[in-house]
Amino acid sequence: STIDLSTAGDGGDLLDQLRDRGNVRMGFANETPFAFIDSEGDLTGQAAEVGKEIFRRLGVDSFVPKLADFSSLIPGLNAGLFDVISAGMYITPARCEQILFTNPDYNAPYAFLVPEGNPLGLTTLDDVVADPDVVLGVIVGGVEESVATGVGVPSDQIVVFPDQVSGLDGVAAGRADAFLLSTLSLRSALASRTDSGLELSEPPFIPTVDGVDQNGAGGFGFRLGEANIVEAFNSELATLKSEGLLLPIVEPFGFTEDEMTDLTAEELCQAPQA
Amino acid sequence: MSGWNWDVFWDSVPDLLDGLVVALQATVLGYLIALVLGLGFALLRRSSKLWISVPASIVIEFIRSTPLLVQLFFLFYVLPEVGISFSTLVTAAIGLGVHYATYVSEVYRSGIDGVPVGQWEAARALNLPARRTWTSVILPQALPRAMPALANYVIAMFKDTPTLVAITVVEMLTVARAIGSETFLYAEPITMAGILYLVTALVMSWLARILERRFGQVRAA
Amino acid sequence: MTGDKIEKGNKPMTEASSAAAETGTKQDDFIRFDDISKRFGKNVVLDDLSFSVGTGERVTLIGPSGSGKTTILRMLMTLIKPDSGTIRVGDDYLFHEKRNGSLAPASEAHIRKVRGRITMVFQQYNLFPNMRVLRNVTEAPIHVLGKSKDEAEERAKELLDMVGLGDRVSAYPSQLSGGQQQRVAIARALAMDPDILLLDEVTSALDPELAAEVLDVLRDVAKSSDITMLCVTHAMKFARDVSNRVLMFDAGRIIEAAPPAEIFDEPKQERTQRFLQSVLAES
Amino acid sequence: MTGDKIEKGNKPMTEASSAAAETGTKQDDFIRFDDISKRFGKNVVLDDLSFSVGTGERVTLIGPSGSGKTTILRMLMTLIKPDSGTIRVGDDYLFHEKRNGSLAPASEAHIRKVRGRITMVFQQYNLFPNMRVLRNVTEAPIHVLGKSKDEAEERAKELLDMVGLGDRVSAYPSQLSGGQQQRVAIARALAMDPDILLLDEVTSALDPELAAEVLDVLRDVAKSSDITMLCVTHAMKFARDVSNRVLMFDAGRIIEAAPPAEIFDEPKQERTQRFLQSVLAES
Amino acid sequence: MSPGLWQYMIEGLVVTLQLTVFGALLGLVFAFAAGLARLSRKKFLRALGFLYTETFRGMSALIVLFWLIFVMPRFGYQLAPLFAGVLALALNIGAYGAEVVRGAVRAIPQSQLEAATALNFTPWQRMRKVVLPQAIVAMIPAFSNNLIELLKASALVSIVYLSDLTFGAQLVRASTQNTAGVFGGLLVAYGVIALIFTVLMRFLERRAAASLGRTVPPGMIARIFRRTEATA
Ligand SMILES: Nc1ncnc2c1ncn2[C@@H]1O[C@H](COP(=O)(O)OP(=O)(O)OP(=O)(O)O)[C@@H](O)[C@H]1O
Ligand SMILES: Nc1ncnc2c1ncn2[C@@H]1O[C@H](COP(=O)(O)OP(=O)(O)OP(=O)(O)O)[C@@H](O)[C@H]1O
Ligand SMILES: [Mg+2]
Ligand SMILES: [Mg+2]
Repeated sequence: STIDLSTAGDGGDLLDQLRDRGNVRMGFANETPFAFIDSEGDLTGQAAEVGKEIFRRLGVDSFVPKLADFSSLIPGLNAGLFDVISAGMYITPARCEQILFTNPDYNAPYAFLVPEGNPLGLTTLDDVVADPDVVLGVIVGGVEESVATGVGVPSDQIVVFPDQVSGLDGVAAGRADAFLLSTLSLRSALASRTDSGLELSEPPFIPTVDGVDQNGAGGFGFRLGEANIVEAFNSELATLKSEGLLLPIVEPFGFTEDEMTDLTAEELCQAPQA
Repeated sequence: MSGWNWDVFWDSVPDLLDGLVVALQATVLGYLIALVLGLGFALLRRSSKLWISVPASIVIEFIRSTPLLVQLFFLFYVLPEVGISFSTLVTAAIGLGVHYATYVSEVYRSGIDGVPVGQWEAARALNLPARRTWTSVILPQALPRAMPALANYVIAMFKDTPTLVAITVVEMLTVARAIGSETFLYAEPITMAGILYLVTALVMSWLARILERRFGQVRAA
Repeated sequence: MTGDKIEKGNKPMTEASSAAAETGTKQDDFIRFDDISKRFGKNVVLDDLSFSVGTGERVTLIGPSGSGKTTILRMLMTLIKPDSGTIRVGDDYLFHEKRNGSLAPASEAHIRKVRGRITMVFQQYNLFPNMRVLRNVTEAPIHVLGKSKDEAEERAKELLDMVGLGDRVSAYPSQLSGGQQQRVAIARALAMDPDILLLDEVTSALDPELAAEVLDVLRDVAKSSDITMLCVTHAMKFARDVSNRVLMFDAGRIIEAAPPAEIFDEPKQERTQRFLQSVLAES
Repeated sequence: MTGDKIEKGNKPMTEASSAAAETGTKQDDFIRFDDISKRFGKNVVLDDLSFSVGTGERVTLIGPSGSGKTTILRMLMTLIKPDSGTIRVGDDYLFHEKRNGSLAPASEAHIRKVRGRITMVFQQYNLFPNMRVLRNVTEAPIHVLGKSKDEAEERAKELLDMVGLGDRVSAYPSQLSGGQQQRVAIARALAMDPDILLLDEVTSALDPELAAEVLDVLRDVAKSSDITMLCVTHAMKFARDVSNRVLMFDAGRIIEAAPPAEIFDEPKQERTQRFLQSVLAES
Repeated sequence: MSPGLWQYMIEGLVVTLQLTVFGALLGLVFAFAAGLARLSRKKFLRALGFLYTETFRGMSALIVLFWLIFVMPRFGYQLAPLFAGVLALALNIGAYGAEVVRGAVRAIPQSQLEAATALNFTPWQRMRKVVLPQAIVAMIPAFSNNLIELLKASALVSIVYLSDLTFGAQLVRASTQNTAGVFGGLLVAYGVIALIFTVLMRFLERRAAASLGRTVPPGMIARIFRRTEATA
């Protein structure tokens, strides 16, 4: 074995390399619904399937799954252990300094988990701020808590749950009036508890903190300097979107029209953090 | 890539030292297990009954020739499935302990084999029961003989603690990785962790050498 | 006294004549070897050997190197097993038990019981280096005979006094000379109140002076107790002083058996003569 | 022939008289030790020793253990260096080189060149266990002398025939008896076509019978070649048969030097007499 | 298990074998270089050998691996992952092997060197023709243990996402959720590989012993099940 200089070029060569090699090593963290291994041993999930489709269109049609902890995806990519991060990773300005993102292929807005019929009529965080009696549930350590306080929800209106399931139980038991999370997560939580008597608030919303939209938009990551492949990837992604082919690919994983987005990586990378 | 960040490099030390403490805890706990279990292994393997010594040999050789990492995974994921759940640190100590018990048993074994056969015969001539022969004649002579080698395996076990990163024990490598995912700088904390591991291991072997020399003197007296 | 049964000439004795070797002063058959054979690999060490030793008798085993003397003692001590034949001690067989009237291989418990009457002193002392002198002597009385610690220590001190080491009770074996260690080993053996004491060249690892001390101690023991003693030694003067009967071994057989005066002064077998000459030349 | 220069009495010889020890049959100074001293730690092993050996001479070194005989041979073989003094072999100094007219410590290359004329057979044979017999004998001729493989093997077979091992060429050393190994070692040494052959107690690790075979081979060598031989041995008959001169060492000095008949039959020094007596008593 | 999952395991097996074999070969190079350096007459080489062995014996292979994989790129060197794995394992095992080499060479009797000198071999010929052929035979049993240690250490590469046997098993586990079965099977697989390596090394050991004309030591099964004389 010899030294692999894959990061040394100006970016034009990764795609050529992948085409030569005939496969692409896709870093993922085994998280549903984004990327996981199915019982046949195939890598699948929303990000995996979108990634595979685009790579096929780019002329690479063999996929090597590279399972990693979520926190090791970026160092693993930079160490050359994978060619692409294909894990539905949120595009954030901090991450943009480490890796190059493609445009997002989904944007998960927020919603509330509320009792059926949404008795308090909560649809945005502003509704929570407006009514001091509303108790809002969030997951411990999640971004939702800072989003809520950023929008102006007083901390005495917030209760913290250790995980999704206890948040769901909390709303059902009336310990919180609403539970704030991304639509994707809430849908998958509800899917496992169909008889809970809870529903998602409609429509989903994107909160704004200090004038900055709090998107939950995810894309694919490449090493810095590999702009060429990102460009090629983006253009194939745009084609998928414009031809309406994206939604059919991701629908089996619980994605809906709500998660489709036209945001760009550039916008998301430049968004100041709340 | 960005230049070397000395702040992250030095600032990682306090957190890494916490990790070092955890690594040392796992080592001490694991080694206690290895010492006890290893003795059991050694005795089983020496048994005069083939139906004991042969299976014992197979199990010991098996554990000794398979990766610690996989054994740790096995304990970490499988024990809870069958309803046994320990804290991660205890699971780690069990993994280290069982693995090293196979090495330790060999150390005991050569220590025991080093006791002159005349000692066995004298015990027999005094009609000492088997248990008493072991506890008051053979082991008191075999264990001191085994000390230096036993000390070496403590160090070896310590050097294996980074493997515990795979089962989320918060030892130094885990800490280094956590610092890395916060700062996106991996090189600095990993390098510092490596230095700390090396220094600790070298200090340990230095101590072991002193111990050995001390011990040698005691034996000579 | 009846060495006259021994065949003349130096051809090995037949089984029949070997049985006849049981002569001397013995009054009974306290220890009885019957048709004992033992081989190591291809090397036949004992060949259908039979002899017996009376209660309280002192027997010396002599013979050239490799003739099987040590093997006899080690077998009696149950350190090795015979390939065939029986050994009886008192009313019990050593390696066999009577079950339903016939002899079956003995259980470990049975062997331990019979072994309880026998003990042995080795050429290399084999003291326990991890125990002080006193504990070397008390360990077995306490844990085998079940004596109290006080009682065991009192007796141990008596015995250590007897072997002239009353003042070294708290030394470690490594701090003693070879002769002192061997005397401790004798005290350790006597502390077991054995009926039978086996001694295998207990002085041959010692300088002549130290050996003399040890032999003196053993002379005292022989005089002041009625222990049955089987003793392998090259110390002919000691053998003459102490033993009732001398068994001359050659190639795993007893070729001559007689009281010491007889065997040393008028050996019947030419082989015995030659052996005695060579031993005397050495010393 | 001129042993008459040797001082009477057993006081150690002075330097002057030591130089006088160079007597016997030698015609020239093929090998010359001059004022050689060697100590190991505080132990002075050779003390200002001077002597010489003529071309084709056969010299036997005798003397009590520790008197420095082996040290002489090992020094000549360049296995150890003298502390002071010079050794000359033919026209070259062994550990010195002439540079600008004066003597300077020799380079490794110079030592190798001079060493090329000398070889040695050891007490413990020291065959290479990783090579079969034939290769033991051919390895150095091929890689040191630069002989072709065929040539080296032909010569090796001749020599192995001579030492009576023509049929064991493909055995490993471990498959040979000690005597056979020593004979291979002799063949290996001779294969180097040495001018000087050193032999250090080449038979003393062997049983008498095997030793005799080896000595016979050496007798043949001595008869059929004109190699200069230095030989340490306790085989006095061999020394008498083969050597031209015997050097008697004591405490790192030569105390007597004379042809064997003279030294064995009428030793002048009382020390030599005593030494010869003790050697003869042993064998 | 589906064919797709088996595929991961088989590919992983190949990588594990590659890591072990290449790691062993490169490790041998390090072992001889460092072991002989420590015996050198040149102080500088001795110091270098000492530094290498002490450092890598004091250092976990995993740390070295992390360093090669995650830190080296910061200095502008990116190693091919498999090569990084081989290198890390080889550096580690080579440090242990160096001690084996050193011990075996030192155990060659001085008299063999003297005999070689008496035949006027050059120092290098002495080493190559006399010392090493004998020393290597003595090294094999210890190397055999080192090889098993190397095989075991190779599993560590899965932590840095090289697709070895253990990594393949992680994928299978992620897919099937059958943790006990997957890791249990994995342990057995390593046990079998180790057994095969042991048998091969044993064969080598016998061959090597024969190259000194020695009688062949008893077979490997006999050695595993050798019964120590029961004394109690
Ligand atoms: N454990 C053993 N394994 C193999 N052979 C043995 C063993 N013990 C004894 N022998 C052999 O049995 C033979 C008799 O040995 P034994 O020790 O009884 O002789 P001995 O009469 O005591 O001789 P010595 O005077 O030399 O002590 C010897 O040939 C010895 O080599
Ligand atoms: N390498 C060494 N280191 C220390 N002392 C040595 C060494 N080699 C030899 N000696 C000492 O030098 C002295 C002379 O040794 P040498 O081997 O030359 O004696 P020798 O005459 O050959 O005796 P022997 O007949 O016993 O072989 C001895 O006292 C010996 O102990
Ligand atoms: Mg004996
Ligand atoms: Mg000598």
